[in-house]
Amino acid sequence: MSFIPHTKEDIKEMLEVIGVKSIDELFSDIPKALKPQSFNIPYGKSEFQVTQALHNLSLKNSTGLVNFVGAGFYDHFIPASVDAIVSRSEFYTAYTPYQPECSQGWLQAIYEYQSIICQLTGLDVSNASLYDGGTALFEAMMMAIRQTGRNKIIIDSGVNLIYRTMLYTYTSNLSVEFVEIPVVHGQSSRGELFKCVDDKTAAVILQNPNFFGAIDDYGDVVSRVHKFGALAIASVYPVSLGMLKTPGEMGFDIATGEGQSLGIPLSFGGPYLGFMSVRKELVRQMPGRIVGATVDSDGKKGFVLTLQTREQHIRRQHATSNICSNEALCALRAAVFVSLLGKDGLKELAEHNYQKAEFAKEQLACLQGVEVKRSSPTFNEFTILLPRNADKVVQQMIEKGFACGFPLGRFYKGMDNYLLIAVTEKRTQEEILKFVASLKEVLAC
Amino acid sequence: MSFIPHTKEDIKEMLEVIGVKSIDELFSDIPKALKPQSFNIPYGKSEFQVTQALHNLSLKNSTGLVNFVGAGFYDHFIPASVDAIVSRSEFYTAYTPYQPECSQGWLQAIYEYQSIICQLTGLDVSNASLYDGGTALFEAMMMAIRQTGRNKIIIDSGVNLIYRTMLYTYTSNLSVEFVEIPVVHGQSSRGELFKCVDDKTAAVILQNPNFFGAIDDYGDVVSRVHKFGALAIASVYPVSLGMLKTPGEMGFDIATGEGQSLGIPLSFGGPYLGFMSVRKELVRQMPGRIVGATVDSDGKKGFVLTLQTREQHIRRQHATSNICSNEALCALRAAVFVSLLGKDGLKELAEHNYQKAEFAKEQLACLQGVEVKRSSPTFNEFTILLPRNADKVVQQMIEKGFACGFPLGRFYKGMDNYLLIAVTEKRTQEEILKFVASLKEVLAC
Amino acid sequence: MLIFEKHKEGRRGFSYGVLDVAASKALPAKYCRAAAACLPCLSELDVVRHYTNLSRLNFSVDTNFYPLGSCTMKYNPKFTEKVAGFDGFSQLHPLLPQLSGGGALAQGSLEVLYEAEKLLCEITGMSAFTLQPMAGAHGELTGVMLIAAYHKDKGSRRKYIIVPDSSHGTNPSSATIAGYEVKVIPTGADGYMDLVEYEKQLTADVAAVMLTCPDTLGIFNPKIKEITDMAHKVGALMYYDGANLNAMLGKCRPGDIGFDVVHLNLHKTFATPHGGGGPGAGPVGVSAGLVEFLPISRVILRGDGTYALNYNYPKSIGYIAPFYGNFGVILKAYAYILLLGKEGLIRAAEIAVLNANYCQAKLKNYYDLAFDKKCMHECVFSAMRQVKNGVHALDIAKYLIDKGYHPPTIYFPLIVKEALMIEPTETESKETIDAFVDTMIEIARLAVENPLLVKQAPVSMPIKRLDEVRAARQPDLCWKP
Amino acid sequence: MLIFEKHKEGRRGFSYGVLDVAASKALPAKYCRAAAACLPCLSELDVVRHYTNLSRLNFSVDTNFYPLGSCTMKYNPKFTEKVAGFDGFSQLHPLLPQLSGGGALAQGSLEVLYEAEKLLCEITGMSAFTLQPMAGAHGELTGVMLIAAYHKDKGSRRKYIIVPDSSHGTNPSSATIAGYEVKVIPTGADGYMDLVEYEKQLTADVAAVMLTCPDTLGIFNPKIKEITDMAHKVGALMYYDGANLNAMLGKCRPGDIGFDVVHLNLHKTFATPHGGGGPGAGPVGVSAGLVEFLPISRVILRGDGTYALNYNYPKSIGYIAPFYGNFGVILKAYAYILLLGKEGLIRAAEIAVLNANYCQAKLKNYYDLAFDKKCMHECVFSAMRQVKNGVHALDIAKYLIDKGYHPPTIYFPLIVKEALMIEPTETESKETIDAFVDTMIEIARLAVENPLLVKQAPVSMPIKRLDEVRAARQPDLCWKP
Ligand SMILES: Cc1ncc(COP(=O)(O)O)c(C=O)c1O
Ligand SMILES: Cc1ncc(COP(=O)(O)O)c(C=O)c1O
Repeated sequence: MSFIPHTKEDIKEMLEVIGVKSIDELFSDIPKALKPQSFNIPYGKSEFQVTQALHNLSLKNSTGLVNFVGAGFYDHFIPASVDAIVSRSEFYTAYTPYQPECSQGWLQAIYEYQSIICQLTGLDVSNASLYDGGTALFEAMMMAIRQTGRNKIIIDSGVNLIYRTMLYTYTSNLSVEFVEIPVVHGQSSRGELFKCVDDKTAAVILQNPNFFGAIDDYGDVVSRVHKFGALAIASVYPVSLGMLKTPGEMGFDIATGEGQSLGIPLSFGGPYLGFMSVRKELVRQMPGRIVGATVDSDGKKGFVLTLQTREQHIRRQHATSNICSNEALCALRAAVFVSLLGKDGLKELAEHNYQKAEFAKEQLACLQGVEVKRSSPTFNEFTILLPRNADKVVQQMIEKGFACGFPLGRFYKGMDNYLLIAVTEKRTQEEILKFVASLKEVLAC
Repeated sequence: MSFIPHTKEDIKEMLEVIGVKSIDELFSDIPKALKPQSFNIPYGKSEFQVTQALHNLSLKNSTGLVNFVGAGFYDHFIPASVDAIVSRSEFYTAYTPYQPECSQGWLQAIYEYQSIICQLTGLDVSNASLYDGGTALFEAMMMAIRQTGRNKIIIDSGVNLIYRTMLYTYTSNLSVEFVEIPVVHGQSSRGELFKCVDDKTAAVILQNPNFFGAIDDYGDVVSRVHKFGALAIASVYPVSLGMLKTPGEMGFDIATGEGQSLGIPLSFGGPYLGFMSVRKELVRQMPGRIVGATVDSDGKKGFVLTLQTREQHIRRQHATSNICSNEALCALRAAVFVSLLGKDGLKELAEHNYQKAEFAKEQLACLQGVEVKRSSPTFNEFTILLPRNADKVVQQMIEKGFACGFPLGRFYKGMDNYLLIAVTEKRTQEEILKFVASLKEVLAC
Repeated sequence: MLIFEKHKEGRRGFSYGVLDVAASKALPAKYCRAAAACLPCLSELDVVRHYTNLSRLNFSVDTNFYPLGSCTMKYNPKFTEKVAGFDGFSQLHPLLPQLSGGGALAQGSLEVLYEAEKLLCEITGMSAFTLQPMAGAHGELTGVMLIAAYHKDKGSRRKYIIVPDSSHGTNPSSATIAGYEVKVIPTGADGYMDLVEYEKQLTADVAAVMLTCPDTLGIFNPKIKEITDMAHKVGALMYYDGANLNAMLGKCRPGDIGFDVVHLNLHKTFATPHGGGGPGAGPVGVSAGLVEFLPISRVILRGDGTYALNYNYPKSIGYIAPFYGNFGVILKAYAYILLLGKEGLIRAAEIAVLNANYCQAKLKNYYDLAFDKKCMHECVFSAMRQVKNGVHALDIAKYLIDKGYHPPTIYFPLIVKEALMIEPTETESKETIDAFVDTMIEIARLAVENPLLVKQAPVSMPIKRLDEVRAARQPDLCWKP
Repeated sequence: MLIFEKHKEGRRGFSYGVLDVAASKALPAKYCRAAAACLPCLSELDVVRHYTNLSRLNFSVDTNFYPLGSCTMKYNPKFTEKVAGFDGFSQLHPLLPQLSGGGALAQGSLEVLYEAEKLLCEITGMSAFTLQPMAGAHGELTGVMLIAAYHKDKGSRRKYIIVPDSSHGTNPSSATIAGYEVKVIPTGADGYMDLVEYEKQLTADVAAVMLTCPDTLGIFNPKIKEITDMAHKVGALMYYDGANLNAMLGKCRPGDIGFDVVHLNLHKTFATPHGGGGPGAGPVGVSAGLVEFLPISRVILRGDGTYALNYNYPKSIGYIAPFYGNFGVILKAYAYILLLGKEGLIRAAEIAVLNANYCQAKLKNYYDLAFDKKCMHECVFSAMRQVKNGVHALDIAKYLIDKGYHPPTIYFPLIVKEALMIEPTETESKETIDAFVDTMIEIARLAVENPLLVKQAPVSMPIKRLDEVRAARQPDLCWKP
C-alpha cells in the first residue's frame, strides 16, 4: 500500500510536460556509482496486516501492572476530551504557524499555552515549547552562561540524574565548570551551596520537588545567588504547582520542566514537553518560538510568531538555540488539559496526589523493617529504606503485579536499599493497601 | 461529575430574572403526589472511575477468537480513516440537517451515500438510511402492500430467519398473509414459488446470497412476479455486490439490506445501517429522509432534505413511515468506506472474500466425515454437514480459540448437524488451515 | 464538488494487498454483475480531505449553540466515545452469546445491558425495559405493539389510539403503522389538552392514549394523573413519549404517574451524540402487566452470577430488532448515567429547566409566547408578531445562522403558528444563553426596523437559501455517471 | 476571545471526585503557593468548543494543499495514529525496562526500536542509528557531538565546521552550540557549492562538512562524491542533513556516498504528523567508525531472542534524551515504512520528484527559477520578476491563502532573493497541482495587471495581515489577570 494518487496516464502526461521520457531520467544527476549498494526493505503490507502486527507487539508490553514508578515521569489520568482535541486534523496535520492568517487557531492556542505556563510557574514569559525537561534545562543553563558571561554551574544533586547526565553530555565539548551540591537528609545542603556560589557562578540549578520527592523553599538560596549576580534556575514538576510555592514566588530567574504530567501519555519516553518560563528581562535570550499578540491592518487582534531574530532561521550560527521543530502538539495537550481542570481542578489534582502519597507513607511506615524517609515534606513521591536490596524487592513485586517504585541504587551509590515511590491520583486506596500488603509478604520471605 | 457550567451566582441571577425564589418553584406544576416514589441511582463517579470500570467490563468479552461466524453480520476490516472521519465533531455532534445552509456537509455526504447505494444495488433512488436490514425489509414490504393494495407476501425461507421473525412480529396486528417458500439444495424452490405467485400477491421477498450463503440469479422469478403485478424485493449483502449481479440487473423493484459490512463495527449488534433503494416510480412511497440537489438564490448548487411530504413530521398518521432519527452516522461510515475503496477496492474486497471462502471449502472438503454443501455457488459463506451435532462441535472449537460458525439447527429444524461458515478478507491462510486442523482434531475425538 | 466528480480511473485509496490463498476458478458470469459499480476512485488523502472539508460546512454542538427544541442537543461527553471504542465492545459479534457455550464470551456486554435496564427502570419507575428499539419512533412502534398484544391477550378488541394535536408526528404515525386508527384531541386555549373533548373521545374501543410529558409545548400538565386515571377507567393504556424526559429526571417518574408504556430517547436525555440524524436508541419500559409481552431476547442474571439471554417468553411479541438494540449507543448512555449519578441527573433536569425559563423570561417581551406559563426544559414562542412585518420564523432561523447559532426548532408543534421552539439544555452556560438572547432581541428589532435584512439571511454561509420547491418538483436524488 | 476571558469563577470542566483516602494534615504554608494560579474555569463543553473552533482557523494537510518547501508535508496516514494509541504502547512507563527484571515488561516497544533502527540503517546505508534525537535540529546537535567525540578520541583538535550558504539555519546553529566555529561556503553561479572556495576553506582543522543532499535548492549535486572525498582526505567527517531524504529513498544512500553522520526527519520523510510545529523525531545514523560514540542506552537483541537495553559503551557521548527518543513518533514512522515497503518507498521518492519537476516545468515561464535545472523533491523560484511590479514573495503567499492554499516556504534559502520554495510531495494528485499552478499563474498575471489586489491579500480570512513589527516592538506574550 502506498498513498500515491498517480495513474499511469497522470505520469505519462506529467513526463511530457516536463519533457523527459521516464522518471529515471529525473534522477540522472545521481551518478551510477552512487546507486544504492543494497535496499533490502521488506515488501509493503496492507493496513490490516501492519495494524494487526503492531497490535500484537503492543500486547508484548505489560501495562497491566499497578504503577508506583515516577522518577520524574508520572502516570496521570488523561481526560478523553484532551485526546479528542489533539486529534483534530487542523491541529495535528498543520505545521509551524509561519503564515499567521491561516494559523490563528494554532497561534492563539500557543499564546494560551504560554500564558498557562506563566501562571503555573509565576514567571513573566514562556516560549512555545522545547523538546523535553532535560533539553529545556540545558537551554536554561546556556541562557545563564550567555547572560552572565560566566561558565561555572552549580547544580544540586537532587536534580534528576537523567537531566544532570544530559547536561554533562551536551557540554562535553564546551568549557563549562560544574559543581555538584550533595543532598543531605533528602535536601540540598545549604552549607555546601553557599560555600560554592561566587562571582564566577553563572547559575545555580535546583529541582523542586527534588528527585527524592522532597519539597524545599529555595528562597534563601535564590537571594544568595542573586547577590553574586548569578541566575537561579528551577526544574519543576507542573502538577505540583497546583499546590507548591512557584519558582516565581521563590525569585527564580528561569523555570523549566517536563510537561508530560499535563495530559501527555507516558508513551515509553516520548513525545514529551519541555517548558520554560523566564523573567521578562531575559526574553531576548530565550530559545525557541514565541507567539505574541498584535493587531491586523484593521486593528483587529491577532497572533504571530515574534522575536524571531533570536532564532536559527534568521540568526543562524548566532541564534540563541538551534531548535526548529518543537513539541507543539504536546503543548496543546497541556493547554487543553489545564484549561479543562481550571484553577480548582489543578488544585484538586495536586491535593489528591499529595494526600494519596501521604496515605501510602503512613501505611508503609507500619511495615516491619521499612523506614519511610520523612526528614522533609514530599509531594506525591517519597523514598523508603528497605531491609535489603531494592532491586530484588522490585523484581518480586513485579511478579505480584506491581511496579513498586524506582530503586535509587541505580542512580546513587550506597543507596541500594532505597526505593523511590510515586503515588498519583490514579491509585485507589484499595490499590495502595494491596500494594503495602504485597510488599509486606515480599519482605517477610 | 456533571457537565453543568452554572455557578451559584449564575443560578441566583437567573432565578431573579425569571422571578422565582428557587429552582424547586420551577417544578411546582408537578403535584406533590407525583414526586418520585424512589430514585435509587448510585452517586456520580469520576471519568477515570467510569472509564476504568467499563474497560474492565470490556475485558469480560472475548474478542480474541478467530471468527468464522457471519450469518448476515460480518467481521470485516475497517480502515482507520473511516473512524477518523466519523469522529469529526461537526459530523457526530450535529443533528438532522433541517437547516440546509448550516448543514451542507452532512447533506452532501448523505447525497453521496444515496448515490453509492444506487450504484451498488443498480437501482434508481436510495433514502438517507433506515435502522437496520430487518426494519428496512419491513418498510419495503409495507411499501409493496401500499403500492399494490394487496396483502399477500411470498417470502423465501432462504431469507435470514432473524428478518423473517421481525416481519412476523411487526405484522402481528396487521392483516398480512405470508407464504414461505422452502429452500431446496440451498436454493429457493422455483416450483413452489411459481405455484404461489398470483394476482393477490403484493410482493415476493428473496435474499441474495441467501442465508445458507448460496448465490442465485433471480431474474426468472422477478419476471414471473411482475407478470402478476407484484413487486420483487431483494435483501442483499452489500460487500457481495462488488461481484454479484445486482438487484437492478435482476429487475427487482426494491433492494434492502444490512450495511454493517461497509465499515461499521460489529459492536454486539448495533448501531448498524438499514439501506433501501428503489425504482424511481416508487420514490414517493419510500420511507425515511431523502436528500436532493437544488440551487440557492444565486443559482449555486446545494443540497436539502426533500420530498418531506412523505414523512411523519408533516403527514403524521398518513406518513409512509414513522421513522424520524435514522442511522446517519453509520451511513456516513458506509460512504467513506466505499469512497476509500472505490470501484477497484470494492471488487478486490469481494474477490478476497470469495476466494478465501473457496479455499476454506476445499480444505474442509478434505476432512473425514465433513460434507461441504456445493449444490450452488456461494460468496463468502457456506454450509457444511458434520458427522454429529454442530452445537457440541462449536463448543469444542471455542475452547480451541475459534468461533467456528453458526449452527443451523438453531434456526432450522432437522439441521442440527449443519454449520454455517463465513470467511472474510480478514482470515489469513494460516488461520484457515489452523481452523481446519482444529476441526479435524475435534471431530477425531 | 461531489466525490464522484473527483474520480480518476485507476486511482486507489485502499488496497487489501495480495491474496494469500491460491485463487480458484472465478464465479460463473451469470451470477456476476455485468459492470462494476461506478464508485469514485480517489487517494486516501483526497477522500480524507473531501470529507474533512465537508464536515467543516456543518454546525454542531461542539462548535455552535444548538437550541433545537425537542431534540435535547446537550453536550456529548467525549469519554463515552472512547468507552464505546474499546475493542472488547466494538468488535464483539452479536451471535457469540447465542452459540452453545458462547454465553461466557459476552459477559461484559450482557452485564452492560442488564445494568442499563435496571437503571432505566429506576429512573422511570417502570418494571422492565427492552433496550432493542433503535430510536424513539421505533420505541413508539414497539410500545404500541406491546399495547396491542396486551389487549389481544385480554381478549379485548380496540381500534383507536388517542393523541393530542400537539403531539410529535411520530406518535400518530407509529399508531397507524401498528394497525390502529388515530383520534386527535385539540389543545385548549389554556395550552392543555382539551379534557372535555378527551372524555368524549375516550371510548371503550380506545387502546391507548399517547402523551408527551412535559408536552411538546414544554409544559407539564398538572392534570396528568387525572388524564391517566380516566384512560385506565375505560381500560385504555397510557403511553409516555419520553423525548422530554430530560426535564423530569428525579423530579417525576412516568411509572409513578401511572403510565403503562414509556419510550426514552437515549440520544436526547442521556447525551449520546445525534450523529447528524442518528443512530439513537429508544428503549421501551413497561409496567408489571406488560412485561410478559416484551420482545425477545431478554438478559437475565443467573444464580451463579453470570448473565444470559432468555428467549423463553411465550407471550413475547417476538423480534423487533436483529439483536439487542443499538448496543454502542446504550453503552454510551450507561456510561453517562454512571458518571452523573443520582445527584447529577437531578441537577441536569433542574438546570435544563432553569435555562429554558430564563430564556423564556428574557424573550417574552419581544416574541409572543405560545402559552404564557412556566415552562419545563424548553419554551415555545410564536413569530406572529414579527410576521406582521413579513418576518417569519424561517427568516429568524436563517438570520440566527449568520450569527453562528443553530436555529431553534421551527413550525413545530404544528398547533403554534410560526413556532420557535427553544431548548437550551443544561450544558449551556448563562453567557451563551445571554448572547443568544441578545441576538434574538436584535432580530426582533430588525424585524421592525429593517425586515429585509432578516429576510435576506443567511449571507455568511457558503450558500444562500435553497430552492426547496425545485428540489421536490425536479428530484435530483443521486449522482448519475 | 482568549480562553482566559471565558473564565467564570467557580465553574468546573473536570473533577477528580471525592478523595478516597483519609486526608492527612495539609502541607506547611511556607511550601505552598500564596495564591492559586489564575487558570480559566470553564465547563467541558466550553473548553471543547473553544479549542474545536480554534482548530477551524488553521490550514492543514487534511484540509488544504500544503506545499511548504523543505518540510515535506505529505499525507499522515490515519492508521499510524491508531497504532500509536494502543494502550500497550501509549501507557508504558519508560523506566519499566530499567528495573531489574523489568526487561520482560517492554519487549514490544524494544522490538519496535530495534527493528526501526535496522530499517533506517538499510534505507540510508549507515551502520547504526540512535533514535533518541527529538527533531532534526536535535539530531544535528547530536551528530556534531558525535563528530567531536570522534576527533577527540583520535586526539585531533579541530575547531571548524563547514556549511554552504544555502544551508538551513539549524546547521550552523547546531555546529556553534556543539562548540565549533562555522565556515560558510558560497554557492556558485551554477547553483552548486563553490568548489574552489570549498577547497580553500577545507583546512586540516575542519572537523566536518555539513551538507543537505539534495540541497535546499532541491538540486542533487553530481559532484557530491568528490566533495566527500576531499573532506575525508583532510580527515574531516561528512554530515548529511536528511531533511530532503524523501527524494532519495531507494535512489541514493548517504552511506554509499560516504557520509559519516546522517540525521533524518521522521516527520518529513516518514509521514508522521507535524503537529503544528512538532513533535518530530531526528534519528542519527553513523558509519562504522562512529558507532562506539552513540548515545546510551542502545537496544540489543540477545541470543535468547529477547531485546534489552545496553548501557555498556565506554566511549558513548552519554545521554542526549531522557530515554529512547520520541517513541510515539518513531512508532508511527515504523508503521509507515512497514506499510509502504521497499517498492512503496521507492515510489514515494519517484513521484515526489515527478510532482516537483512538473510544478517547476509548468511555472518556469511565469516565475524566475533560482537555477534552471532538473530538481528533486522541491523547486525554488524567485519572485524578483514580480517585485518589479511591487509584488513580493510575501504578497504571493498571502494571495494563495485567499485561494485556499498554504503558501510555499518563502525567503528560504536565504541565498535566493524573494524565494518561493515549493514541495508538493508525492501524496498530492496531478489535479491538485494543476489547480495550484493555475492559481500561481493567475497571480503572475495579476502582479502585472492588478498588483494592488495581490498586495491586499488575504481578504477572506478572519484577519488581515498582522503587524509583526508591533508584535516585536511591544511584546505581548501572555495573558495577564
Ligand atoms: C416528542 C418527540 N417524540 C418522538 C420523537 C422521535 O424520536 P426519534 O427521532 O429518536 O425517533 C422525537 C424526536 O425528535 C420527539 O421530539
Ligand atoms: C534542511 C533542513 N534541515 C534541518 C531542519 C530542522 O529539522 P527540525 O525542524 O525537525 O528540527 C529542517 C526543518 O525544516 C530543514 O528543512
